[in-house]
Parts: sequence; structure tokens; C-alpha cells
Amino acid sequence: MHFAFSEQQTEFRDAVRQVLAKECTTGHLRAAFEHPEARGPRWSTLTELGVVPLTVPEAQGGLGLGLVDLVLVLEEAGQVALPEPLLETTALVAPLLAGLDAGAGTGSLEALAAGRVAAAVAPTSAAQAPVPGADGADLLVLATGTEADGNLELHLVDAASTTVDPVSSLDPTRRLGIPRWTPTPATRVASGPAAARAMAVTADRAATATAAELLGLTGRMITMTAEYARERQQFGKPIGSFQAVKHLLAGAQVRLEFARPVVYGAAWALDNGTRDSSRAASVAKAYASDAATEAARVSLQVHGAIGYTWECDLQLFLKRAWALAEAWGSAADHRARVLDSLVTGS
Amino acid sequence: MHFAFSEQQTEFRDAVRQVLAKECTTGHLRAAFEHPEARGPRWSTLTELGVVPLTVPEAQGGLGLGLVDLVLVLEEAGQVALPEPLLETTALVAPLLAGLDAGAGTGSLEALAAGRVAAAVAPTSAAQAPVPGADGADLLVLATGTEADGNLELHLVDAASTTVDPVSSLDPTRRLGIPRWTPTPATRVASGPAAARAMAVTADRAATATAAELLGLTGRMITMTAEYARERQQFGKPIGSFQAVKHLLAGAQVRLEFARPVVYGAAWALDNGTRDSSRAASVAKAYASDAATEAARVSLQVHGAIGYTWECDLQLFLKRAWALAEAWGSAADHRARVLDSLVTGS
Amino acid sequence: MDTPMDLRFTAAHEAFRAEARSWLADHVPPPRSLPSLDTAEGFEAHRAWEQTMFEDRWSVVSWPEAFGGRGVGILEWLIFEEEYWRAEAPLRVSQNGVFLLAPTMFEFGTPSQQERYLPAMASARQIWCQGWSEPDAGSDLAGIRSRAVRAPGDDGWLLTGQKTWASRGAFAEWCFGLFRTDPEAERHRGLTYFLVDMSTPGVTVRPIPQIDGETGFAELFFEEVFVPDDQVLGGVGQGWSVAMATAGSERGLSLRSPARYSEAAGRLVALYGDKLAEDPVRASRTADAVAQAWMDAEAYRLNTLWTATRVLGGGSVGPEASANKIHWSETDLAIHRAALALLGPEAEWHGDGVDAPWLDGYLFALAGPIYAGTNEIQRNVVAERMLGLPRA
Amino acid sequence: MDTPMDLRFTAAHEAFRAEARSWLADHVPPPRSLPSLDTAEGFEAHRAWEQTMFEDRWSVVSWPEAFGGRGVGILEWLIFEEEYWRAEAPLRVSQNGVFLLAPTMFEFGTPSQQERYLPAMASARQIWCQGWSEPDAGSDLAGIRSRAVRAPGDDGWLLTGQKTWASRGAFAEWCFGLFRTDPEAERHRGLTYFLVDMSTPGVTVRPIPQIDGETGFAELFFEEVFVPDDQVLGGVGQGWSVAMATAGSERGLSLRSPARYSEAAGRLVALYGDKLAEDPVRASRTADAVAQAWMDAEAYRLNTLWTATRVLGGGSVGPEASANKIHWSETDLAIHRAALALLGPEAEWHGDGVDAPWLDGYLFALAGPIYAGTNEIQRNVVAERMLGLPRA
Repeated sequence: MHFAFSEQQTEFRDAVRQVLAKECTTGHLRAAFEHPEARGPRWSTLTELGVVPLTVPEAQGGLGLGLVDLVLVLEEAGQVALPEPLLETTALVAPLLAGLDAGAGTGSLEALAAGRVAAAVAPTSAAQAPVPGADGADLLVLATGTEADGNLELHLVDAASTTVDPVSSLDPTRRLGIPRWTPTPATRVASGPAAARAMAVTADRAATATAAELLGLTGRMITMTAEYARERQQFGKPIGSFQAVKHLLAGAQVRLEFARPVVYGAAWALDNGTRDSSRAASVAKAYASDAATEAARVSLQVHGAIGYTWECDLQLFLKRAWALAEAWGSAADHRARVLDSLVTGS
Repeated sequence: MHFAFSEQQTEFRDAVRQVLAKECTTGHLRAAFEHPEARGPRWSTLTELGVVPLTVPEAQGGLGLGLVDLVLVLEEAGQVALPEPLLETTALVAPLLAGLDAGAGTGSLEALAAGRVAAAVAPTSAAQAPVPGADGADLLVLATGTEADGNLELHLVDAASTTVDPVSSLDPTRRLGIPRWTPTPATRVASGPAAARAMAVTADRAATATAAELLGLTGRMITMTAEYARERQQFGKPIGSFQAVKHLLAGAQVRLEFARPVVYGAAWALDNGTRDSSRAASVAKAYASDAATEAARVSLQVHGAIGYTWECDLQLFLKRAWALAEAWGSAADHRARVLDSLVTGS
Repeated sequence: MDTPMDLRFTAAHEAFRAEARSWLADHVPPPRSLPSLDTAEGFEAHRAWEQTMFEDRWSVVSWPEAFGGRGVGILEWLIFEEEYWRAEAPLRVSQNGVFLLAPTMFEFGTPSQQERYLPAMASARQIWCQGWSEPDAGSDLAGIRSRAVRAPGDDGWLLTGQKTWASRGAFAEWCFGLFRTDPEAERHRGLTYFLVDMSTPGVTVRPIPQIDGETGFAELFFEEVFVPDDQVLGGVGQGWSVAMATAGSERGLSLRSPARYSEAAGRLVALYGDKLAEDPVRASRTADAVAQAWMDAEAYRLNTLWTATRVLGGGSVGPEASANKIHWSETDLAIHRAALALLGPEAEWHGDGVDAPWLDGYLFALAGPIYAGTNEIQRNVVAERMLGLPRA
Repeated sequence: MDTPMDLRFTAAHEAFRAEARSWLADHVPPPRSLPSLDTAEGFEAHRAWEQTMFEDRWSVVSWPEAFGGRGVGILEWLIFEEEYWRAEAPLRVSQNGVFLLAPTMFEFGTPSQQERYLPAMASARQIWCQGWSEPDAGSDLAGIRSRAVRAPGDDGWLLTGQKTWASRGAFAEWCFGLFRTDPEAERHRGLTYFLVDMSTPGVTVRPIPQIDGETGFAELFFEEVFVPDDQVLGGVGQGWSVAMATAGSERGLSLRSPARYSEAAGRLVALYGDKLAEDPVRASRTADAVAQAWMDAEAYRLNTLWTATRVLGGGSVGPEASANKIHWSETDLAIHRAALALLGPEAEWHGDGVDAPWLDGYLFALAGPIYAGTNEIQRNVVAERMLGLPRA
């Protein structure tokens, strides 16, 4: 039993933090809100740093590492509300491709490791559901059919060969899009049980990775708000000295403190394929979603009207937090999954 | 549209309040906790005052009044946590008996109006479910069969002719009991649809009447706690001057303020048999139960350890509040009923 | 005489309702068809709608006929609001004037002030904004620094300072604001309530883009803006007590009629019904929250009728206004949270053809616990004035 | 060396678990078979159980062998606690000594104090109670008035004053308490931490009946009670910092092991399973709360392992102890609230043959946000020490 990150992992996290502090300021974020793009200069930096290729097998030029190695980096991405699709590309698509039979994903993995690909993956096979990050992505992993009907298929689609209808989100950097595509034998990379397994594992990884970004967003919102509460004066003293404000922020901080180990534990469970890894992923997403939603509510309330303005940086983090809290299953969705697994003992 | 009580009603309320202030002190309550009885001297006083016979038809020696007339009195009963079964006897059984065909209840109503009867009614026909107030009651209204099976029957049972196994409650004055009885043609007073209607109306009246008692309990807990918070000193000032304490109590007070009109409106709806009276009763019970549960939590938290002791009067009201919050349907039970009626438009 | 409780509206009330309903059916533009009232174009479109209402005396039903109203009571006003929201009619661009300033002007205004301002307000020829909050005086309203000094000609005042969070401020013709006329006096004292023509030299307006990109409110800059003596409302130095009357309306009866929430709660139940078919698992999981939100709106409706009856009986609204503000702001949040929970992932889809009334409504609802005095301040008021807890 | 994350227990850990489990299987009395530890008879029955554990070195596994422990680490202690709760073993009557005083004594006690008190504590020959709170010093612990003055012989102190809320106080042989040794010094300063033999002349005990009628705690009255100098823990005037170490244990790692909540959460899920068969409507309505409560216990378990790893690495527990206390007290409430919601009307049935562990547990859980420092105080600590918000 050793529930802590290795020095190597924390040092890597610190390195990424330093870079993002420079290259992903709120100024950069506002620019990204104006012109969202999948791969800006930051993408190359993150590739050189080894962040983008982190989960790509070494054979395809990656580092062959896992979620435990990635989770702290995703937390940093959340801290700065990184606009690039690191979660989709590195946390989801790379491991998914690496798991395909007969090296179906090899070429894509090499391009991905080289930073030439921003990827997106459809959470469901519902044709009309917008896919996060699809608008502007290079590579799409899409599904058709259903497990129930036994005709589930996964397809690896070159975005250049399809059109994607954008669907705007409260947070434009989400780049939601509905792909207009036709599955062909050439695009199929998995079917039947293999496809179902891949989608299930991807959903668990997505829940955990999204939870990690939510940890970072939550921490950032709380820090910004505590700072504001220390400075903002009303009734002749900082509003942070009022017990009502203290208790709002303390409540949010306690949720964050307890969400962290839950998310880290889920990452470890997924990397090690423990029997309860799916449940752990659901606990992580439920906990992190609620922590973020509460921190968003508290932050806005403590900022007051100023927090409701475009010029206040808080909005950049609120919007991402609201979107990610619902993405890949809401807190309530995952609580239901947790209870189900407890009762059926699965 | 005139949503207020008549002067007569508020004057009657004031009269009852004066009497109860003298005859139902916390000293009396503690005595009742030691030796719970259905009809003490207070019962005679309440009978002379016209409270017990309030809903009995004039023909049987009552005042022939309705829930709107009774609801403020029940609120006073809650304020002092009245141990006697006014709710069961006057709010439920009297109107139920008055509604029976062929004067089946006439004799009992006359005895009831004269204060010679403490009654209890079974919320369900489940044989093993304890009946509130059954232990020590004179008259029991019990049910057999189910509406679904079309064999539902109501029986009027003389407690003297049956044994009642007591089931102790956190609040001994609840006098829970499981009657051991055998239905006979002689005891049957209603069957089929008539019995179902009577039980449904009784459940709605019970929800509303219990909600009214909860309003009184909630008000009492908040008043006691605000008083304690004004007096109790910590850190060199009254704890009531701390914002955390203020906001706990303010939250409870706001719930109480908004629960009142909901309960009064339900009483009016039932007296006037409006189409949505059942829903109104459920809204009332849900709102009042939550207001009471929250006030109980807040009161205990603000009192601190002292509120956790037997010698502190708060416990007398906490226990009744907890019991009544669940009685005749919890807040969640009634919210489900409300939504169901909204969706089915019933 | 001793009136018994009766929650039915009279035949006369129902006739009034029928008249309102049929007029609205004939005149209300298609739901959400007007451009946003926070654009120049939308502002004028909403003004035109107010004028249409005014022509048939529906813009200020509870005002005396002399000022363009129908001289009906608070119950008729509540009935009209129910019909107005049921008809999904446009937001009231003149709400600051009609719902906040007007009640104060009826109480404190001179007859000539009432004649001068009220009809123009009713017809939306003059649209008002509120100039109270300042960058350093938000929750702490008594911390106002903007000041007024006597003008050289001694026939008025020169106003200087900065106001913020003025809804409609970008386009409004008039502003009612609080300024410090006695720099010596302590906080609440020494404030005066002014009526300011926004076209007066020295007034500058800077719109403030909101979280959703729209310019919901504006900053107002005053530089030696001349305001004649007859544009003081309620007397020099009386600003605080006059303002508290307006604040009472804001938190109490007049700003947020129950109809607004009843209508939203109705839409929520309908959404639940739809989802129950589409996605029963998600719907049933949200059932409890949907029911609670609907009940909160219903409790607000009943509480308003309860309060209205008390007011009609000569009673007044005190600290209950603070309890009221806490309840309607939390109700609005509860309704929209439940809706977003029903929508699930769809919740974030927004704009560009995707009609997202629930997400927009949620963003607006989030401001509820902040404006009109934060709920933290309101809880202090409830604790201190309703429960007698000591001030810190 | 750079250890990778690994949430598996080692083979050695699992062997320890197996040994503990089989010992407990052989020795634990039937669940709830001992009389309440708040009765004289039950107190002795629980003491006997502690002695049984002590004989086989299971009463204080993490202590050095010299004092009756097994010298194992915090992880083994957590494993033992898991097995202890899984076995539904009796409550620890010596918990105040073992979980609260002992960590402080290891840190601040002299070798002779450790030899004198720890083995007797481990074997439950001496059972301790806590003498901190006073009628006028609850949340405001620094407001302590009970005082100690030098004894005439100058070989010790005379303690005078009143303490309250002392759990086990009715029967305990020893008390660890805070007294003011310097009346001049300001609040936190001038306090000293004393170890008091309750059989010393001048000590009077008054049991306090609790809300449920049981006598869970007691008032302690001290009248010139002589305490020799060698019964001062951590030095004269050092009482506050010594006490804060105990408080850290109380809120932090040692008082509430996750096993307690994991076990209750497991029972909750089982209850849910039963109700799902009996009353599916009620069960499904409570599903979300049941899941949340189970997750809260799981989060507490993981957070404890996270903290334990940090502590094993030489890290310390600071204000996180306050966050911890808020979480475990709220988790306990969440678990019991969900259970009562599942039970519905049955919830109020109590006593007389009706086994009501959930209701009793709920009553106990309600005290959680109050004892060991109210959650209001803990939130202040989190806000001030973790988020740097200014003191009022």
C-alpha cells in the first residue's frame, strides 16, 4: 500500500505547470474563446514536453505510460482550462487505438505521438449527439449500432473525409460537432464484443480523466475566489473575514480535498484493471462533478455581480466546469451506476 | 380571494394558546413522557373549550366546523407538543365517523364530543403496522383487505374488546400500538369504494393536520433556539451574533414562513373539496416535514452539546418533530404523489 | 364584518382575467420573437410593445387611471401577471421604472413629480434605470461615495461619481440614483434620492458585457451633472429611507410576481413528462427535484396571496421581504437546476439555432442570489429583524 | 528510491489481516450482546473485553511491544480496524485514552509517564476520560476558567473548577484535563495539561442523561484536587499546544477509522437491497442518497490511505484534520439519514425488543457535527488556514 505519486510523476507535473503558466494564461484562453482551434502552438509544446505522446506505446514513438502518470497533468490542464483536446487525444483515443487488433491504429498512433493529430471520440453511437472536440479534430473514433442489437462497431474516421456540423457550447473551446459520415468496411476497426469492451473502457477512462480536469478547475475557482475575498472590501473589511463567505469557501475546499484521492485511486484501478475499476471511475466522476458544481456556485456567489461579467476571468473556468460536470455522465448518472454495481455485486 | 383567517378563528386560537401555555408546559410534557395517557385532565379542558368536539356535527353535540377552523389550533398543539390525540380524534376520526352511512358512527360521535373518547385510526390495513395513539385509545378505526383486491373494509373497534401490543417510539407520547383484533360484521362500518374513499380522505386530512402540528413544532424549536443564541456567550459575545448561527436560523425561518400558507391553503382546499385538494395536502406535508426536519437539525446544532441532553427541553420537541415528519407519509413520499398528480393531471 | 377564508377569485376577478387573456392573445408577439432587449434594436422593439400595452391600458393596470392605469388592486395585478406569463409575452423593458421606482414615487413623490414622470413611464416614452450600486458599494450600499454638491446658481445639485450594475443602463432615458449630499453625515445619513435625465451633459455610459456575452447592465459615470431641485425624490437627506421603500418592492411583492415561476415550473413539469418517455431512467432520477421545484413555485404563489390579503387589510411588508427574496431566488435556481438535470449532456448545447431557454434561464437564475441585495445580507436581516439575533 | 503508486496491501499486510480476522472470529462476543458501556455493568463488561484483547496483544496494535502493542504501523492499525468493525466487535470503552491521550503521551510524555500510564491504559486497568469543555467554554475552548494553583507543599497543584461533556466520565479511573495555571496570561497561554486520578479527594462526578435517556457523559467537579508535579503532561503553561495535538488526533487520523463508516455503508447498501424487494418505490426514491452515502464512506477510506501514506513518508496532518472532521461527521449523518429514509415510518419504532440500530446511530451521528470542535469552528479553520482568509 503506497497511495502517493512518484517523484518522477510530481516533477513532470511541475514541469507542465510551469509551461502552462506561461503558455495558457487567461489572455490565451480569451483568444481561444474567440477562435477555438484544435492544435495551436501549445499543442507542439505539449508534444515536445512528452505530454501528448504520454500514453502512446513506445513502439509508435510514445512514452507508453498510463492514467496514473497522466492524471496529475490533466489536473494541471484543468487548472488553466486548457483549450486543446488533451483529454480526448491522449487519455482516450491513444489507448483505444493501442488496444486494437492487428495494429489497425498504428499509423494514427505515430501521427498522434508526433503531435500531428487532434482526436475526438463519440461517447455514444447516437447519430445526432454532438461529439466533444469533433469540430476541428483530425481523427474521429465513431460508433454505430448497439451492444444490445449485437451490431456495435467502432470506426476510425479521417476528419478530412467527412463534414462535421458544429454545435456551439457555452464554452466555445469544447468544439462540439455532429459528424456527417458513412461507415465503411475500410473505417471499421472493431466490432461486436471487442467494440463494446473498447467503448466501456473508454467511458471509464473518460469519466476518470474528466474528473481529473474538474479537480484542477475546482482548485482554480477556489483559489481565485479566496484571493478575491481577501482583497474585496465591504463594511470596512475584506469580505473573506465574514463567516458566511468563509463557510461557503470552506465547504467547497473540503469537497475538493476528498475528491482528489478518489480520482487518483480510480486512475490506479483502471491502470491495474482491478475488479471494481468501473465503479471507482464512477465514484471519481460523481465526486469531482459535484465538487466542481459546488465550487462554481460558491465562486459566483462570493464574487457577486463582478463574477457575472465577461471581463472577470472566473467565467472562463465556470463554463468549462459546468460543461465537464455533465460530460461523460453527470454525478447522478454515475451514482446510479455505483449503486447498481454495489447491489449486483459486479 | 381572501387568504386569511377570520377574527373568530384567530380569537379561538388565542384562547387555546392561553390555556395550553398554562396546562401544557414542558413540565407537563416531561410527566407525559414518563406516563403517557390518552386522556388526562387537559382532555377535559380541551373538550370544555370546544376543541375536541370542533369537527363533530352539531346534531351529535359538536360544533360542526372544518379543518380551516382546526388548523390554527393544531398549530398551537404543535407549539406545546400536546401529548393528547387531538389530531387522531378530532381531525381524523370525527369527520370519518360523520361521513359514514346510516349513522353508524352516531353513538361514538356523541361520546367523542363529550370528551369520553380518545380515538386512533390505522393509516393502512397492514396488520403488523403500529397505529399511532392506539395504545390507550378508547376507539379504533381499523382497516382490512386492500382496494386493489376490492375487499377493503373499515371497522369501528371498541378498544376495550381488543388487546393492543404497545410499540415504543422515540417519543413515548406517540403511544404506538399494534391492535390484535378480529373483524366481524358487527364492527364493519364501510366497505368497497366507500371505505376506499374514507381512507383516502382521511390520509389527506392526516397529511394536512400533521403538517399543521409540524408548523407549531418548527416555530417552537426556532424560538427556543433563537432565545438560546441570544443568551449563550462564546468568544465574548452571544453566539447569535455569529453569521454562521444567524444563517442557520434564518434558513429555517424562511422555510417556516413559506410552509404556513401552503398548509393553510391545503386545509381550505380539503374543506371545499377542490379538484386539487389531495395534491395540496401532499405539498403541505412535504413542505412542513422538511421545515421541521431542518429546524430540528439547526436547533440541535446551535444548542450544541446541551441540546443533546435530557434536561434540555429541546429534546421534547425534536422527538415529536422527527416522528411526525415521517408519519402519514414522508416529504419524499408526498413529493412523489405531487409529481404523479401533475403528470397524470389528476 | 368577519370575512371567511376563500381562495377562489370572484366573478369580477375572473372577468378581468378573461379580458386580459383575450387582449394578450390578440396582441402578444410570438414567443422570443423580439430581439434581445439588451440590443439597441431590441430595446426599441420592447418599447414599442410597452406602448401597445399602454394604448389599451395594460402596461400599469394597478395605477390610477389618471396615470394610464386601470386603478385595479393588487389581486388584479397578480391575475394580469399570471396571464402575461402564460402568454409568454416579452420581458418588461420598463420594469425598473414600473415595478421599482413607481411604488416609491406614489409614496414619496410630489403631485407634480407624479404627473411629470408616471405617464411617461407608463407609456415607455421614458425608460428608467437604477443608479445605486458603486464599484465599492455593493452589499454595503451605505458605503456610497458618489456625491452631490449645491450648484452655483443654488437652484439644484451637481452630481459626481460612478454607478454600476445598472440594468437597461445602456439605453435608458432616465436614472433614479442615490448620492451623498452631506459628506459629514454617517453612512446611511446624508444620502439623497435623485431623478436624473441621462441626456444631461456630464453623464457617460459604459455597457458591461455579461458572462453570456450580452450587455445586460452598464456603468454610469457622472461628472458635475446638473440636477434641478425638483428632481429630488422624498427630500434632501432622506435618500436611505426612500431607497429602502424601493428595495422593499424589489425583494417583496412587486418585482417578481409568482406567475413568472409558476409558468417556468409548468414548463419544467412538461419537460419531465417528455423525458419520462425518452429517458425514463434519467427522468425518474430527477423526479424528486422536479417535484420540489414545482412545490417551491406553488409555495411562492400561495405566500404571495397570503401577503397580498394582509396588505389589502392594511398590513405592511417588513423583513418578510427578505425571506421572500431568498425564496424566489432559490426557487428560480431549483427550477432551472432540475431542468438541466433532465437535459443531461444536452444542457451545454447553446445558441446557433439550438434554442437553449433553460441554460439561459439558469445563467440568469444564478444572479438571483446576488442582485437586489445578496441572500447573505437577506439572511442577516431575517435573523436580526425576525428572530431578534444581535448584530455582529 | 521512487516508489510507484500501489493500492494493494502487501502479503505481510494480508497475513496480519488474516491473523486479526481469525482471532476476532474466535473471541468477539455476539454483536450487541454486551450491556451498554454507559451502565456500571456494561462498563465492566467492556473493560473485560479490552483485557481479553490486551492479553493477545490486540488492544493497541500500533504501540511498541514494551507497552503491550505489536509495534506495527498505521496501515496495520487501519487493517485491524477494518476487521474489528467487520466483526461487529464492541465499542472501545478505553477509546479516549487509547485514541486521544496516547498519541499525545507518546509525543509529550516523559519516559516514566509513558511507563506508568500506557500499559495500564492498554490493559484497560485504567480507563480515561477527557476533562476539557466547561459550561462556558465549549467552542471557545480557550475560555477555560478551571484553575490550578501551587499546593502548599510546593510539590504539586490544587485543581478547582468544573468540566463537562466527559464521555465515560461516570466510571473512568483517570482524567486528562486542561486547567489554567497562570490567571494573568491571555486565553491560550497559561493553560496546563494535567493527568488526574479520579479517586483523589475533591473530585465529584455527576452523570448527565442524554437525549436518548442513556448517561453518555458526565460533569466533573474539582475542589482543590491535589495533583503531583509528575502528572503534568508536556510542561506547565504548555497546555494549549499539547491539547491541540490531542485535538488533531480527535479530528484527524486516530479517532474515527474509515472502517467504522465502511461497515455502516455496507449495512446501508444491504438494507437498500432488502427494501428494493419489499418496497421498490421507496427504495428507488432513496437510491441517490444511498449511493452518495456509500461514496462518502469510500472517499473517507481513500483519503485516509492517502493521508497515512503521507504520514509514513514523514509528512504531518495540519488543518486537513478539520476538513477530515467535517467529512466524517457529515458522512455518518448521510449514512443514517439514508437508512431512515429507507425505513420510512418504521424509523420511529424504538426499543422494547424492536432493534433500532439505525435510529440510535442517527442520534449519535447528530452529535458528530458538535463534538470534537463544532463543524462551524472547523470551517473557520479550513477557511483561515487552508485558504488564507482573514480572521474576523
